[in-house]
Amino acid sequence: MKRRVPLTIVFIVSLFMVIQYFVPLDSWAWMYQYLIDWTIIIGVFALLLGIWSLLRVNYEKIQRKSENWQYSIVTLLGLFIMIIVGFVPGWGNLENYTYQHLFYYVLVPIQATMFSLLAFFIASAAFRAFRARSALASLLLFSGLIIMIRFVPMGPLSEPISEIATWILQVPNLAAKRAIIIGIGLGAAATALKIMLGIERAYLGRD
Amino acid sequence: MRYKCIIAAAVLFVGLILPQALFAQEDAEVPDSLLAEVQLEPPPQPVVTEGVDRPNDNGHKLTVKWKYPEEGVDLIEGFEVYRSMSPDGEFQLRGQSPADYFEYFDIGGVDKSDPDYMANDEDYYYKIVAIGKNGVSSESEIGGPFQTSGQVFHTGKIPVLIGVVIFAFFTVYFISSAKKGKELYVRPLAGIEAVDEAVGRATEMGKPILYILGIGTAADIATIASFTILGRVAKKVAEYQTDLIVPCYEPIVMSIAQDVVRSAYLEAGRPDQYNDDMVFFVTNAQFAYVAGVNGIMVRERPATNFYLGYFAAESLILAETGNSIGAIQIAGTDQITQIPFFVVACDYTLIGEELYAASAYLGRDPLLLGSLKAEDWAKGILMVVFLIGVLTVAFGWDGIRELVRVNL
Amino acid sequence: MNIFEKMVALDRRWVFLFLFVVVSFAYFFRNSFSVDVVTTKEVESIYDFIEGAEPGDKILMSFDYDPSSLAELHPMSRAIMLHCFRQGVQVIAVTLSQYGAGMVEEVLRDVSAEAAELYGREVSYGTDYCFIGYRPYPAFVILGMGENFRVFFPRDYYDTLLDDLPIMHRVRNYDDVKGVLSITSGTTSDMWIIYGNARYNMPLALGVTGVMATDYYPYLGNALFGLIGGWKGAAEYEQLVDQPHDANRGMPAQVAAHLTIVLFIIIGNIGYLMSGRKKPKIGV
Amino acid sequence: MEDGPTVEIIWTTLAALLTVATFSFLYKDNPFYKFAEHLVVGVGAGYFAVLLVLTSLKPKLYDPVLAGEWWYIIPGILGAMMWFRFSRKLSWFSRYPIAFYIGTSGVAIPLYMYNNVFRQLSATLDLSVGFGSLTAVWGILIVIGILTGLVYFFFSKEHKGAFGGVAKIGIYVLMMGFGASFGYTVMARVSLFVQRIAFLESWGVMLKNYFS
Repeated sequence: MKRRVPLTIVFIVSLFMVIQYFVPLDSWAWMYQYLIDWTIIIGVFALLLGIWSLLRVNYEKIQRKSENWQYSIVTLLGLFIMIIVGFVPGWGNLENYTYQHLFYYVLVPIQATMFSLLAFFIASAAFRAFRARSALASLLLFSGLIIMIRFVPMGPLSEPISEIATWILQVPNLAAKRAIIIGIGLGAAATALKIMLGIERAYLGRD
Repeated sequence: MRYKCIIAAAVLFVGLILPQALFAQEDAEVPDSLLAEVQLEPPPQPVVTEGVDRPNDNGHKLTVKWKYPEEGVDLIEGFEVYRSMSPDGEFQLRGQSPADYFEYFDIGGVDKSDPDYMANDEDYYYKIVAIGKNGVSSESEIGGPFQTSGQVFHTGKIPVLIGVVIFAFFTVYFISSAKKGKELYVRPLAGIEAVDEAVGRATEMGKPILYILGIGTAADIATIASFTILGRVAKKVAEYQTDLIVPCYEPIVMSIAQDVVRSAYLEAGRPDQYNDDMVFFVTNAQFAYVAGVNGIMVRERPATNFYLGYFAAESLILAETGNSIGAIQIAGTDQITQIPFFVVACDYTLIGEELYAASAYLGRDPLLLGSLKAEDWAKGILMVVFLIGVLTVAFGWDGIRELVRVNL
Repeated sequence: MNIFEKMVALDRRWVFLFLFVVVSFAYFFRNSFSVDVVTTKEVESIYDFIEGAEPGDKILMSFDYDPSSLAELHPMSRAIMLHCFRQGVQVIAVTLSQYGAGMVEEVLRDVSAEAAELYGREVSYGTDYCFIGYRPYPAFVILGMGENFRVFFPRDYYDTLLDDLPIMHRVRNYDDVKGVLSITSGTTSDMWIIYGNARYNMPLALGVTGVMATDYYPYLGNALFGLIGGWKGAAEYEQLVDQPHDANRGMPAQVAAHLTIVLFIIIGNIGYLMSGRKKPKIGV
Repeated sequence: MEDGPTVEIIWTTLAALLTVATFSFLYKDNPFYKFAEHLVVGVGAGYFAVLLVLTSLKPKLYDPVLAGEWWYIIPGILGAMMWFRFSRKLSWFSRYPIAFYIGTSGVAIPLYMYNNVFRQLSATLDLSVGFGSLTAVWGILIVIGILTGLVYFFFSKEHKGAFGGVAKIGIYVLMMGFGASFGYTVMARVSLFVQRIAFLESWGVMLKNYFS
């Protein structure tokens, strides 16, 4: 019951997923959509486990007065406010004033700023790693640098640089991508096959 | 294995035989032809020739074709296409076609509630009206019945099917030959060898280990591969009695990771050392998660960071922050856009397929390595196909190129 | 620690600070100085293509993006259309993106009004441009238009028969337009290559988002005669048609940022070579 | 719902301060960043909890079941089995929904085979490879690059001798590709930062207009 049934479920569902790819019938498309709905529904139920975990971690921090425990209050407050205003019937749910404003004025700006930190990290990473340390690193440096310099007006040098940049994008860049993509395809298909056949089962844990 | 075969056969039976039986076609009846009203100087009459079902789809679409005399083309504005479910029923306008184009692709709705709905395996009759430039039109005789139907097998995908079957055969063959005790050589991968070493280093420094499973779902192959590696890392961690931090982005991934880590501690003989707070949920907003993990990094100062799984733009933010705290970083993802950033910012990167290889390598069961041999064989065959294909194309023969083409 | 060793071990926060200041400065004074954008061949060839067209030639422009990528793709759409209107090239617009229709309508209206003002002539619907609308199943639509535009679009977006539009007179399929430009943020770019160019062999060029651009370079010279990638490509086109706008205004900050990064890479390398250190490394 | 100017200023100021607090992480960890970080984690989790329940669970489970589509009860039961994890003894029940979830990964087998293998193969053969023109030469180089790249990914053969040499060329090709992708991405990342400055600028303008 603990291992055999789950492995059988994996096998049946996987097999269906493989076969449906080749069957264009309506009935199969419907079944596929129905099963995808299952994953969404299971995902939402699992959310409670996530929220519970978040509550527990932060509650324990506050209770133990461990370092930075005060900030855990902020997390819990944010969580509770969103959940309360979002779920209380008659408060407008997704259209609720607080829910929407916390989204637009807290979640969006912090996330967008976090994302924009990439401009800085891409610079520091380039500074540190783009060094002519070995043949390999020099190639990385060379093609990265050419593509970046393309942006900068360089007078008569601009023309040949842009030619080389286009060549790099057209030839080695493409070859590299295709080789990696094909490798990933085979690796993923092999792993998915092992999962389907129950050979790869680390996700079930032991006992 | 045997009961799997039985189940497979059952699924195949239900899937392939049953719809055939349910949707068996009946013989169509021959319609009465109707004479179109003749007026003064009407353009020539179109003649409906055929209604062709599009292959390899779920039905609900039909191409109706007709013939029209050459001399008539200049006399007309275009055609109107009408459809009905019975020869003497009401015909509805489906669309127009230009004067010199003698077919119409009738796309019906798939859903019964759709007013545009077009049923599979039912008779449809078509009537083409040539609209004369002089305002007089002439109607074709009713054509039909035509039927549209869904296909059980998509023939355009045959190359994929063959690929899957051959590959599955290789995989199963090499795994079973590994089971029989055949030695399989696997070349060393720097990233894999670094895993154990990195755990040891953290222990010496008395610092924790951070393991990030990425932002994929538990159905992403990269995430599943990462679970296997997590199992290995967690076992080492338990043996060395180091701390492990696994902040998660997705609750199901978190649940599975908890099981994996708990099992690893059990296996290492220290089940009492495990607690659920090692593997916890942060948040499922992408950059909020990044903010949280960054905070953990700069405060807990892990000695080693693992980033294995599905990653998007956050890869470089995490890896650079990790670098700034001096952690040894081991990364691996199948997201091609993120690999360059890991390569630049981490100490070891498992590039694409190497992630799956690492998962097979570090799994508990060495037999899993058989699949690597299968992948190599597939690569070898592909390289041959590439070479022959390119050569034949260069010499002007398209046979191979068309053979491997998938027509969706 | 000598100067070179310091260059190698430079605290990354100096990089951050420098970048922050330089980019902010370039952004705030974006109107005070302009950057001469280096134009690339792949963009120039689209410009030359339209420049070489006769007044009255027609271009099919497929706007295959939706409002979410408007910010990145609108500048190039605008620049190309202005160029067409300047040359008297007629634009037949279509969209293969489900949420594109309303947006395309707006884009066409704005750009035609702008062109009318710029070039002091009337740019009117039906003669200078038209919008034939949206149909689902992009692959079918691309194939269908290869036979005749009227197969999927007997009437335009405003329900006028195509034959009643002067611009569509005697225009049947790709053979009757000078070329096809697809501005796209999704997979329709592949479909234009596979179903459009491979089958009907019409001149095809793509305008794509910056992230997508690297994937389409290999098609240059065979399936594609030109390619515009993201803001940089749009800025080049704006400059070629001499209509600097949004994309060009973003360029000072971009050039400053790229220059800063290149500068730091050079500093790092000089320091590295002169000090003879072996760290750091890349991880493969 | 429309905010008055004062209320809007207050909200926008909050957003601007949080933006600055997040940027402060570039210097080092500090109380402002900690505040922003902890706030966004809580708000983010709450936001998606509400969103997912109302936009996924309701239309996919609650509504269909009420409308008589009883078969949607099955995934509901499966989902509820996840909650057995709250009990240590019964937690193994959650393996059923997890197994189902993992099972859907089977779709990867044909999908990867098509997208990653056959499509790449066809796309490569569609390039104009041949003799005579420069593009044809590049076409041949691309094929050589792909083949050497694939050799690099061979696991069951030691990278030694001629084979090792080919693999080495392969990793060189990969490196050039990585450099190119990296360099090309700078543009997109810088525009993200510019957008944040633009936001701060618009906040400044808003403040100025409000107080004058």
